[in-house]
Amino acid sequence: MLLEIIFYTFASILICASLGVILFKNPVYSAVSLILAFITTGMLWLLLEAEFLAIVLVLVYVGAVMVLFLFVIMMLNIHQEEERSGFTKIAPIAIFLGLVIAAELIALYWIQSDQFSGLESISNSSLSVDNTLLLGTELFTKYILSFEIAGFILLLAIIVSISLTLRTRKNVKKQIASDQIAADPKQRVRMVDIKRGEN
Amino acid sequence: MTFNIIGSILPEVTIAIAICIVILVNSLVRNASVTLIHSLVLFFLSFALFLSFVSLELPDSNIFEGHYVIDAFGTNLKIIALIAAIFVHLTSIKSKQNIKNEIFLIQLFATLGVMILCSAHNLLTVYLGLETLTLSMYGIVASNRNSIEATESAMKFFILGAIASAIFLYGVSILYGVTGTLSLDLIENSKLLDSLEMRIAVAFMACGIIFKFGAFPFHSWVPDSYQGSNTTAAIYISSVPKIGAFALIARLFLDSLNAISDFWSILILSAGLLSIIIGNMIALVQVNLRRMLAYSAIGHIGFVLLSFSIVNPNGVSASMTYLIMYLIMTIAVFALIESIASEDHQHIELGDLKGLSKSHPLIAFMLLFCMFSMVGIPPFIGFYAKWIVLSELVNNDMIWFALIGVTMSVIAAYYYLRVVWFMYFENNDQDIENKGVINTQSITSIMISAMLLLIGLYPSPVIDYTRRIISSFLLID
Amino acid sequence: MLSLQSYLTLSAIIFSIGITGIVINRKNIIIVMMCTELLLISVNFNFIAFSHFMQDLAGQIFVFFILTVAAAEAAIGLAILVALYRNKKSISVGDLNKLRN
Amino acid sequence: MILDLMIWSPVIVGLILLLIGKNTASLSYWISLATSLLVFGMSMYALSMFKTDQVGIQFELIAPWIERFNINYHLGIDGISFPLILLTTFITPIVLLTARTSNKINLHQYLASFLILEGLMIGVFSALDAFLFYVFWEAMLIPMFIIIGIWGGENRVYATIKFFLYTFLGSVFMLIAIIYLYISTGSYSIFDFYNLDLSRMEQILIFLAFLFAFAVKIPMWPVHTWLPDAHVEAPTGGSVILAAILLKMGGYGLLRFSLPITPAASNELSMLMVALSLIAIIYIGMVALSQTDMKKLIAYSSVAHMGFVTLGIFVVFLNHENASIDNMNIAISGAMIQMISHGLISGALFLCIGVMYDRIHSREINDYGGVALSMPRFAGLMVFFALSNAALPGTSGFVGEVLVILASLKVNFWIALLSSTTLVIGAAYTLWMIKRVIFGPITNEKINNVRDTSPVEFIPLIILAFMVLAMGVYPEPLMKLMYITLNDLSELVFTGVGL
Amino acid sequence: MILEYSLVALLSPLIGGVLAAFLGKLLGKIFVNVVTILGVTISFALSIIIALDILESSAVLNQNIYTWLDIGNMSFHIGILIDNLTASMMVVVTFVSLMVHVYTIGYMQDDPGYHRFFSYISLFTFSMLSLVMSNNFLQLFFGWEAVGVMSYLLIGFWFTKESAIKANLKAFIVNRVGDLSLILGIGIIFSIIGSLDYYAVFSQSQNIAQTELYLSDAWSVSALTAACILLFGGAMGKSAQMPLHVWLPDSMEGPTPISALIHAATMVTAGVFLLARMSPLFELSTTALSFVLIIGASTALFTGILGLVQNDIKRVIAYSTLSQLGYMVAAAGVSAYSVSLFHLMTHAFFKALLFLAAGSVIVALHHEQDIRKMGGLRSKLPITYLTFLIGSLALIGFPGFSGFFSKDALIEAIGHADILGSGYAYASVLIGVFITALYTFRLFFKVFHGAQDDHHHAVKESPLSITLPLILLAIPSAIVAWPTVGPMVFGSYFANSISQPDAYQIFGYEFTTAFGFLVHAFSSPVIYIAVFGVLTAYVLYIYKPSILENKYLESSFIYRLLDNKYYFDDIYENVLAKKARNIGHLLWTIGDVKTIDNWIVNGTAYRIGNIANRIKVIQSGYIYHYALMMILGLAIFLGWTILNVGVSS
Repeated sequence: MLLEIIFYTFASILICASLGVILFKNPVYSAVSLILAFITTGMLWLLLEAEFLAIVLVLVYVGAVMVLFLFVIMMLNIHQEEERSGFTKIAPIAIFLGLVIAAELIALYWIQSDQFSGLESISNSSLSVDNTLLLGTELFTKYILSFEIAGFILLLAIIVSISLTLRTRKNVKKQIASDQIAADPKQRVRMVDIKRGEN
Repeated sequence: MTFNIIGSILPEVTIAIAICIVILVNSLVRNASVTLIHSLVLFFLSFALFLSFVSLELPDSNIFEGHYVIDAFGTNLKIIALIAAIFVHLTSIKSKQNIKNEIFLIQLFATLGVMILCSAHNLLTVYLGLETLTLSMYGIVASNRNSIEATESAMKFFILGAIASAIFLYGVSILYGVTGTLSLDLIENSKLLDSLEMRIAVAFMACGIIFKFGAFPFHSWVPDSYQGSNTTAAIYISSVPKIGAFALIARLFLDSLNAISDFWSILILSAGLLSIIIGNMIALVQVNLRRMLAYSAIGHIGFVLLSFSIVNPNGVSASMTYLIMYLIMTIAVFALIESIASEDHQHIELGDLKGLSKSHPLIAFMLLFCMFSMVGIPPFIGFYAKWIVLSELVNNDMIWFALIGVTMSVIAAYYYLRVVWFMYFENNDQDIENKGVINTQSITSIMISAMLLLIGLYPSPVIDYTRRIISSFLLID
Repeated sequence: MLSLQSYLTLSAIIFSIGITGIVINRKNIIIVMMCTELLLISVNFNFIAFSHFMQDLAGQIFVFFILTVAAAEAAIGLAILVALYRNKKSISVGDLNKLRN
Repeated sequence: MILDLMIWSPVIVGLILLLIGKNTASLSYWISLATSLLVFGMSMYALSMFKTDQVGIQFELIAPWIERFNINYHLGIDGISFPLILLTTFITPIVLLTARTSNKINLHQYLASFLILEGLMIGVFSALDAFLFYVFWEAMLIPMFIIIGIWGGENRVYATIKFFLYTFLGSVFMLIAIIYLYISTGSYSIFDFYNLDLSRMEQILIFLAFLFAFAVKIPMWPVHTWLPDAHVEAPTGGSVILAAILLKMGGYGLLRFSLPITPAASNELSMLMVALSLIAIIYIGMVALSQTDMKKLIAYSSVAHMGFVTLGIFVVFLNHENASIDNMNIAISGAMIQMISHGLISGALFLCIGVMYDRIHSREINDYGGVALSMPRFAGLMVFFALSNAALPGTSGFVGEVLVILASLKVNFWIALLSSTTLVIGAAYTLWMIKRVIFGPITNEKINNVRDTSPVEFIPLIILAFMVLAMGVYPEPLMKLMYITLNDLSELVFTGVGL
Repeated sequence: MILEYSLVALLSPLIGGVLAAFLGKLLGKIFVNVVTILGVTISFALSIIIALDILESSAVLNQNIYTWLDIGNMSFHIGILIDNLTASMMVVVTFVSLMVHVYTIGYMQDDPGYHRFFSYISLFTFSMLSLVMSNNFLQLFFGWEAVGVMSYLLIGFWFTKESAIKANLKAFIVNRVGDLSLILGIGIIFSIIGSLDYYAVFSQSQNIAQTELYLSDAWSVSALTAACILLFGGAMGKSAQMPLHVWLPDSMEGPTPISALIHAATMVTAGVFLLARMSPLFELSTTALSFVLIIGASTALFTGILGLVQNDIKRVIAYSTLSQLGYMVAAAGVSAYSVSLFHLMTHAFFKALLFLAAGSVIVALHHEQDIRKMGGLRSKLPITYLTFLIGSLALIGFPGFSGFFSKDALIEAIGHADILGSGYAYASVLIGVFITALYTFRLFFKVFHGAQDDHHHAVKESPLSITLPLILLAIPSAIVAWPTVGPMVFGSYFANSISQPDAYQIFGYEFTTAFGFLVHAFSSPVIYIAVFGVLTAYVLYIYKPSILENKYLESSFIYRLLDNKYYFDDIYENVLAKKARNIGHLLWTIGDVKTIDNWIVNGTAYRIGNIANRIKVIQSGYIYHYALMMILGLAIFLGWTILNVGVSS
């Protein structure tokens, strides 16, 4: 019963927060809503005994990704509300479609399925090892290839982000390490014959 | 054991190493020249290609706990992808340009992603391969970062791509829920294959895959990103990723979900058919050359999907034949456009082609080949591509689809011919002088265009090749 | 007792909200990007729920990778956004229509 | 082997000229002329080797091409295709010879296009594999498209796109039909198609698919409207080739594909075909009467004359009581002869118009008058060709038409009556043009100053005139070339129809 | 030997003509004269030899020369048939042609198209010979059309004259209408017999007679009648029978020599020749014969009347020609082919004479053709006057002249006929005799007698090359009938070529000698009517011309009707020809341009473009639209999946 109460409470908050994300006019509010949604999600995941992921979600998402979002919002200074023309024209269709998709999925889960209703919630506590350890073990044995690929994806993200945003500003004095290393005395010092009487 | 595993994935490893080396070179070598980066990339791509050929000899094997599979199908697709990538790189060689070196690096990532997709045999690996590809494609499209068009198109592509991958993942999650496994082998054996849940999952995944192909109604990113990005980027995203998408659909749908092929084939079929219609229709009214080619690509992909939806080995091999021939054509066309586009004038409108036959006679002539090939006029390969697809359609009692296909080809002919018309029938008011500068890039583009005719005169090898690959693929599993 | 369906339904609702949000948004791109995060949350929800109810760890592993990729994706997305903003001085959805037929 | 040479030597020379001919217009001219003459020589050699008393294919050549689909590189000629090949090899040197009468940009490309076109046209006529046939058939569009588009008149873009799309639309349906036939037989060989046992519905659909392709090429009413535009805009050489050879492919296709593959459908739909042919003859003849542009007039007259070809091919089926192999022979011989003859005459007329256009730069009839005064030699030839066009006995124009009329009289009096109105209508529009252009007082002072034909213009015309006359006075050699094959075809079709 | 002779006779004008055409300009007038006249002379001489030979032996030569076309069981040949009919036609043709050749030397002296003209008339002679010498229908058609073309070229000889090229086009088109009919007639015969050889066809004529030609399922006619009427249609075109006569008067736009050669003596009689040649067929169909008779008689009368109001010297003669052709055709209609041919022969001589004499007048008056500006030329042009008089007398059938014999026999034959329409025909031809005399002498009086016109001072007699042919033609015009009337009309001269009822039965009269015939003729009204006609002319044009200067007369309906030639020309030109062009224009603009091109072809393109323009808005550039499209796709996929599976399970 307690679980149900927790679930429904957090579920409601999650839904409200999600709605907040899409409905707030100020992007900062939206971002904060999203943070709320992430935290709530983390709570719900704890219910499902995915402790590690719940923590990762909060740490990585809230702590890193959402901060990035907020940082960008602040940096670009885009908190004001923009035009909303045409909202009414397309919104009903979009909302209708959203409802249709939700209805389709819910119908799938509740009406048709034997598969989804047949499963019972079983506590993980019967297992002797904790979630994080299990995940770690799996990750570095069975899923090593995926792990490597994920590494490459992160590398890719770094490269793309840098190549898109790194700017070498003109008229700004800064150190260029490679130039310094490559410096050669012969190019630096120019021997000049000063003729007498010219100066 | 370990060595065997590494040995099997040597091509991928080569690309990975190449990525690292290029990163190092690019950041450590002072003012690393484009030529150097190019040579490195080319060397590694060729080496990977060589290794792929070598690994054709390897016996089929499942490695990494079945997450990765080495078989003839995957290796052959890798070979095709690598060849395409090499050609794309070759056509990007330009003496003077402001393209940043990073684009070649990111292209390497994308190629790696495609290669992973070719061999991935687990939904997680598939997902990661797909994301490697997708994320690099965002980077490629955005690589011309100082251009409004490029960043805008990248932004759109990014948003749509994110939606698509979320939709795909949603499908994967349901699939996982239904079958309890992520392994493609095990999915095949699931007892619930024929359930509604499964179909819903497949429908979700189909959306993701169709998005990768760039077919209607998940095509919206194609025109914008073809037009917005620079030509080098457009060549890449119009060619190599399609192979990844093909690998994906083949492994996931054709192989693992073959049991419900009568279901997903209809989704693919409708997407294909609508792509042919919508793509060609909208292409009719385009003035920007790359945008027009984008819509034409949608139309071509429609044929690929239409033929794929036949599901049987003949149909799929026709689909693959079409894909290969499409790749050749599209690389050729973009390469030619690239070689006439000046740096400050990347966005070529049809009107800019006026008098091309006089200023660049050879390029114009080859572009003429390409256009007729795209129309589907023999003896160019475009014709064989269409013909083989039509043959399979007729053979499988889908004659109405064949008729729609040919009718749309006729409509398509109009806008392809418009290119020829502008090049040959209109005169440029300004300068009519022969600017036929022959550089490496032109030579490459001309070489590729000449392939249109040469393969067209004797298309048997390609036809037999795809047929062999597909039948081996479908028989093994 | 909470059934699997409850979780799935919640996830479906979040998915729909995310997807609707993308379409009805007329503000700026960044909110659209947040909506895609919502979509991913719903997917993750599914995986974790299945994983829990089927006692299979693969789902959680998958979520782990989704989180990784999502972070990378967000980084790239924001980078593109910044680049776009530099060029266009706007990230309004409505301004993003230079490329069209 | 000789067919191979005839197809590929002009194509290869053409491609080479394209690449290297840029600054050597004169040399390219002579090279291309020599090549086409060489091909003509080869066709003459083939003629000397051709056995007129032998049923079936000669000079056959077969090699695998796309083995998976059982497609062969299969060439050969018989009495139907050989005359048309001769026509092709005969007309092309003439066209090339006159290529330099007017200034053209990039002459080497012009010449190369014609050479390539020649090879492909010979390919169409000699291909015995349906796939190969289709490849040649479609590939031919490219040089023609280029010829009209680059060297055409003011409105060339519209004309050339229209030409291309029309013919392309027509032929894609043929492709579907060919594929269908392949799937039914497992082979692309035309002769395998002949033996196919198709149901009534299949036959009709296949017939219609083929018909669409051929009808556009012939062109039959109502899919003829590309022709006037294409002719008007095309350069002289293009018009000549178009009228002389390209249009014949439709008729050839009907004889090669439609009749033997779908005899029952040909029989069943003969009413439609005859009706369309009669419309072409009368309606288009009337339309030609009201033209003020010479090329348009001749173009419409082409449509009307080609109406006799289709009439000849299909008329016999209309009346089963009187149908006989003999009558069929007469009818399709008429159709064949009409094709050859129309090739010569309309080609010559377009050359004539070209000669005038080069001087006055107008195709409008109203801009002319009294050409006979300043160009008597030319006027004589032009009047001769005009009279041949009006089916004057003793010229080739008469032979085909009279045979078709004779054959149709056996079928139905009214059809014969309607078709023979061409004697009046044809004479009316052709001679009306002659009256306004060649005769009469000089109204346009430009005409006062023009010179008569130069040898380069005169020689082709006189050769054509000789051929027209020779065929009219003594058509028997030509007939002998075709007879066995046509008879064979008639028998095949009659068996197929069940007569 | 005859074969070789006839071949040479046939080909020598051709060679002459071709040489003159190609080398004439180069080698000069003398060369042209020599080759063409030599060609025709050879031809004439051989014709005489052949005629004499055949007169002696009566052996018919029927020989194929080569196979024109051979389609399986059916062959078309080119061949020669020499019988009495052919032989006499050859003589007439080559003789008149020779005369015209000679005449032309003087007549066309200063014309820039001198060699062209000679080449044309030589080629014409060849064409005409090949027509008459043919042994099959196809070759007949060759010659038939070839003479038509030469006539076309010759009428338009002065091609800068608008009226000339209008006339030649008209002539060709009208002739083509006839040819259309002819080819259909030939086709019917071919479709039944399967051969086009005369003898093959004639031997199976019964076969044709028994065949029915189905014009529809319910309506059939005798194939023979249909074929004969269609064949006669051809003759109507060439021989200018009503209503296809309109081209002949206009053809006078051509030079006078060809009016004499083609439009009086030879080509226009081809129709009569055709009727005679086809007599074995016509004899089997009285319907066809009646048709021929009525058309012929009408032409004889009504075109003659038109001659009364013409003021152009050549046109008067042209209408007279029309009328005389009507006589010949009418005679054929009553099966009196031999009489018809006889009249053909005499008419060829005297009409050629009249034309050439008229030409002589025209030359003398420096190409003045209006008879109102002539008068009193009798003294200035004595030879012309005399020969013209002979011609005129022959034309009206003055006793003793050749025209008398032929015309009298002809009228007699018609009078004795009893087929449908013979009464009408008899009346027509009798009135025709009066009309003929009236217009002939109207012309004669107006030109040679009456008040002298001041316009022409330096009028002098034409040169020898002109007068010589006049004289040479005047002789046969006067006397040729005397020796020939017996064998040709009453004898068995044409027995080997014409199938007609016994000559005696036509007339109900026993022929003894020409003189006897002359005497006998005085018992018929013909002579008196003719003389009455001459007198009337004298009264109206010499004695009291004031009768005609009547305002009322000029405004009367009849006068207008005649002046407008019964409105045939108006109907043809303003109604038929114009309508045809209008319809063509309409078909073009509405059918081709509007419907097919603009509506179907361009319309389709336009509509596709329209649709494309409408579809393209889905790519609006706004990301929410793109996203919406994706979601819509997803929703549809899902919905379809659920519905499909849900329903099926």
